Amino acid sequence: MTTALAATEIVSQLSAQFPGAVEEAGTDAVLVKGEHLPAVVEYLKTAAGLKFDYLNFITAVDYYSYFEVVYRLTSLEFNRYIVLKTRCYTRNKPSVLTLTGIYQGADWQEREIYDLMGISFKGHKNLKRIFLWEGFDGHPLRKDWNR
Amino acid sequence: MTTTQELTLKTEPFILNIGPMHPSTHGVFRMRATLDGEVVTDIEPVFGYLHRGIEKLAEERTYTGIIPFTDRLDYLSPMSNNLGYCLAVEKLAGVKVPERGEYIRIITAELQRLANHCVAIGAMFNDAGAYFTPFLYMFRNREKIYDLFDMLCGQRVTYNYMRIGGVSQDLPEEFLPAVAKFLPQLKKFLDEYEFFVKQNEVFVARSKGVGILSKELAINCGISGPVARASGIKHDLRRDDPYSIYDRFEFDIPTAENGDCFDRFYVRVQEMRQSVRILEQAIKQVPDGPFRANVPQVIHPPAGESYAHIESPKGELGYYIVSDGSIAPYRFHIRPTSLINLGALRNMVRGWKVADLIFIFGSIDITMGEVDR
Amino acid sequence: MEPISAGALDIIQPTYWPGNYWWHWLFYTVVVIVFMLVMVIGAIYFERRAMGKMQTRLGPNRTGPFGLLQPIADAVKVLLKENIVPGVADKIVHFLAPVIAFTPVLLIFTVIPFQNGAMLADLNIGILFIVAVSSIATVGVFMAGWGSGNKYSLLGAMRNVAAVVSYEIPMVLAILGVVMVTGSLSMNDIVNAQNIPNILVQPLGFLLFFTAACAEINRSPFDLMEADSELTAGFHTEYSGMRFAMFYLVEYAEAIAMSAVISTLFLSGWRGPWLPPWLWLIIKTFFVFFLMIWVRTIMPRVRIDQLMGLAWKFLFPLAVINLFATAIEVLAWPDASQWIFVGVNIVLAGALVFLGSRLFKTGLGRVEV
Amino acid sequence: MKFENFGLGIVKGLSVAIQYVWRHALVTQYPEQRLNISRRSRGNELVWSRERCTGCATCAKACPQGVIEIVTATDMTENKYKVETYRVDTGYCIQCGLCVEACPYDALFMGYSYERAKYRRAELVQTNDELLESPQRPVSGYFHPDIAKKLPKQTLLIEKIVEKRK
Repeated sequence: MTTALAATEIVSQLSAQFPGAVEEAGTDAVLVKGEHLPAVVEYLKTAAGLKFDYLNFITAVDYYSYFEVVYRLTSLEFNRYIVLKTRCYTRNKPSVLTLTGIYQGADWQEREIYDLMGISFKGHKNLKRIFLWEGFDGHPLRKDWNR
Repeated sequence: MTTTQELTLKTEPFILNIGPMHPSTHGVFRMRATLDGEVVTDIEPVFGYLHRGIEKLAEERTYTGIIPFTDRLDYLSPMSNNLGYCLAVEKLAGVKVPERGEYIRIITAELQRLANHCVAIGAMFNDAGAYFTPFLYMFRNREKIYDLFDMLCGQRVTYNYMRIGGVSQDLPEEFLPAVAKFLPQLKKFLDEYEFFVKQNEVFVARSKGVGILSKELAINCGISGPVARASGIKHDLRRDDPYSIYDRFEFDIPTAENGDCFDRFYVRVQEMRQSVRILEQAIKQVPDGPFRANVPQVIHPPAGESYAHIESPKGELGYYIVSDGSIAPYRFHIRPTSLINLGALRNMVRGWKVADLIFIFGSIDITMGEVDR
Repeated sequence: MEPISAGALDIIQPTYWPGNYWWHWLFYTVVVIVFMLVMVIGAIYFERRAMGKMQTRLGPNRTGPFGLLQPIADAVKVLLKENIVPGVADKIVHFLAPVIAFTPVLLIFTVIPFQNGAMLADLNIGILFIVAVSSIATVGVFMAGWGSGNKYSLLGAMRNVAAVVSYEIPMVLAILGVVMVTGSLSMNDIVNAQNIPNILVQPLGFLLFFTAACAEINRSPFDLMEADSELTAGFHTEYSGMRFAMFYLVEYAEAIAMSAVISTLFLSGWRGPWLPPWLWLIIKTFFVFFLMIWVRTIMPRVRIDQLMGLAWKFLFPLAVINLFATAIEVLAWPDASQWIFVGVNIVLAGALVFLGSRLFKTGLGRVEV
Repeated sequence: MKFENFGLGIVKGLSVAIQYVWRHALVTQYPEQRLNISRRSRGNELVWSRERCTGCATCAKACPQGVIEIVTATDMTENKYKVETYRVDTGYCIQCGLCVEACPYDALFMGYSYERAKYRRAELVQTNDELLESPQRPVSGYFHPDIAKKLPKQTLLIEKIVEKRK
């Protein structure tokens, strides 16, 4: 059974490593500040005993007041997972740092989020629309989008 | 440019547009391939020709009303899609599925794996250029499975069979005997099929060592399913994160070492054998009792979020659902196996010929319905 | 070769014809064209039915009795379709390509004997003529690929030229073995000299020739120029209507022509007991054609570098060795019974194929980019 | 490319392929030879029962595509709803069967018929009487096990189908 890495367990470790990076620790998810995200993920991927080397998926949720980008990482070696979240509070050109340098699999998923949710990923080399055509008006998965 | 290359004739790369209308792009996939003569130097996939916005549509449907849409994601394995979605909603709403329902789910999901691998292997041979024979032999058996599904739920492709808390209808009384009769036929066929193609010189020459996907790259790209297992990643959610009742069955997880096209073919064949093994155990154990928990058609799961993933025939298929307590999901995200499995395509095909590009692409086994959603 | 006895056979000998050669020429031209068209229709039907059976289908069975009229219905449909020429095509080249591809196939049939001496022209260099003429079709294919202005077509055409240039060599070397054994280049004499079918005397030659012929006429597993899964339809991607029909005709006519050549060279042509000679030729042709269908049914397509590798690294050395072995046999023991050579050559062929398989290896095919 | 098996693999392939010539082809000659379809077949059209329908519109709510349109009026004399219009746009229907499942009064059925294609899109919109059961529009056993029992048994492809052309 892939067990969740309890947030309390990792939060202390992360706070020690990156002071001020963890915004909030829920029961099953860790809310990380946007600017610390790549560093935290890099640490989770490489640190001994953690080895979260497998990125399950990235997605984003529109909560009107903020966007939440959800990352789920799995450690194949220890068979555990962790859910990371980061928020951006602006609706006008929200942006998150990219993870493409750490996980190649993040590439198209970030493009998909950019396309459908309108969150741009800073540092992504080829950030353009993936499903819809260039020039499509708006980002359909936003709650305030209407055709 | 090295000196040896300067001495040879000057060549000019040209761009070949493969797809969206092409016999072997498995739907409407499009690649802009940069070729140097026959050699593929770069490809750029272009998606979106089958984008139907299922994630957005789902936000306006009831939880039960989304099930028919999940059929249309990976249209070669709708049962698995149904299963994954129902698991996610059940996790969210805290529904317990009755025993009989669980067994029916496992039986249909494993039959679906067989049917999907039939297409995957057959289509892979077609992409290699075999003129439909290995494809049709496989289809002959897939047709039998579809026939069984037809008996179960009244349609051959878009089943819409599973429901939140079980399955929509009980098994017909002739279903289990029919499955029991089918399994020996399939086992015999698999032996024959391996005899038929496994040693074929041209196939071996085309597939061994071609399109190698290293273990590190596979993990880094998030690749799952038979493609990952062919690269030596012994990761199967049925064993590592047992959902439903998979922990009750005995089965092996076939893996291979090289991660080339041949291994991907071979892992799939072995997986079919393991599915047969699971089915043989499952059809003997099906208990009597209710097949569906008492769940209303319109449900109000509590606010929150859930992620459920299953080992679909193509890999890890996940559903991420955010609920706000209403009758429709607030956010519905599908972890698309096919899209993520394509992530390493560029690394796999660079330097190979055009023919290999098609073959390697075919060996990944994608469905455009799931890539574009 | 025995002199031709007077009698029923006389009617087919040109010298007995009124107006000497002219009537004979006209008659056989009509015969060859009609024969080829009928054979192609038969071949299409036969291939579709045979492949259907092997693929657990039925094949065409609706049009006419047993679906026999299916090729005709297809032909009518294709001829009635609109002829579309792409805007970027080189119009003249695009127009001429099917014609140029079509003509040489007809020419092959001029030297194939349907009976003792029953042919349009008994050239004393018959087999050389076939080799020369059959490669002209490549020009047509290349014109089609270039003239279409389509990248798929161009790739297909390039592959075809590369394949034909390479496979001519093992093909000719395999023919030379036959020529040495029979002592003549004339097709008629080759048939007359085959008291034992050459497939027994030259087993390796047969294998080499069959493989090379398959490659030369785009039959699977060497159908890289059409490669339906890669290049959509290869060189005739941009052809429709009647011109497509011509390419389709060429494809099957070439297959039939090569089958006829193989049955003439290796299966003792029209010779056979009980049945009339022309029927024997047709039966043997269809037998060879069936072999091609059978192989096509099970084989994936080889890659272009493997195709070239197979020609130069496998077929070519084997063909040379076969040629030398045959030469030694013919020169050293000219009067020995051929049955001795049958045994020797079969053993030799087995050993060479075994050795060749051991030693033959092409590269992996990957280029660093 | 390497002939690892000295051409043995090719010979094996050839031997299997030729065996299939004598085997039973798994195809049916459709218009002449018709197999029994599934008892639970979700056919092309919905079948509606006017007597049983109470106009509750549960089916319309269950439909993910929103193709069912229902207009009811109140019948004051009998103190119940009267269905004035029951309209299904079959062109948008995805045959998911959720409406049949949702109907609390068993008033909806999936059709057992096939070959119900129409030439115009407008003909696909069916209203009231066009939706009733008739010899051309038999009902299927989808979600109605009692009906399913009466229907002919499905012909399965795992059995050898010996039935030839009719």
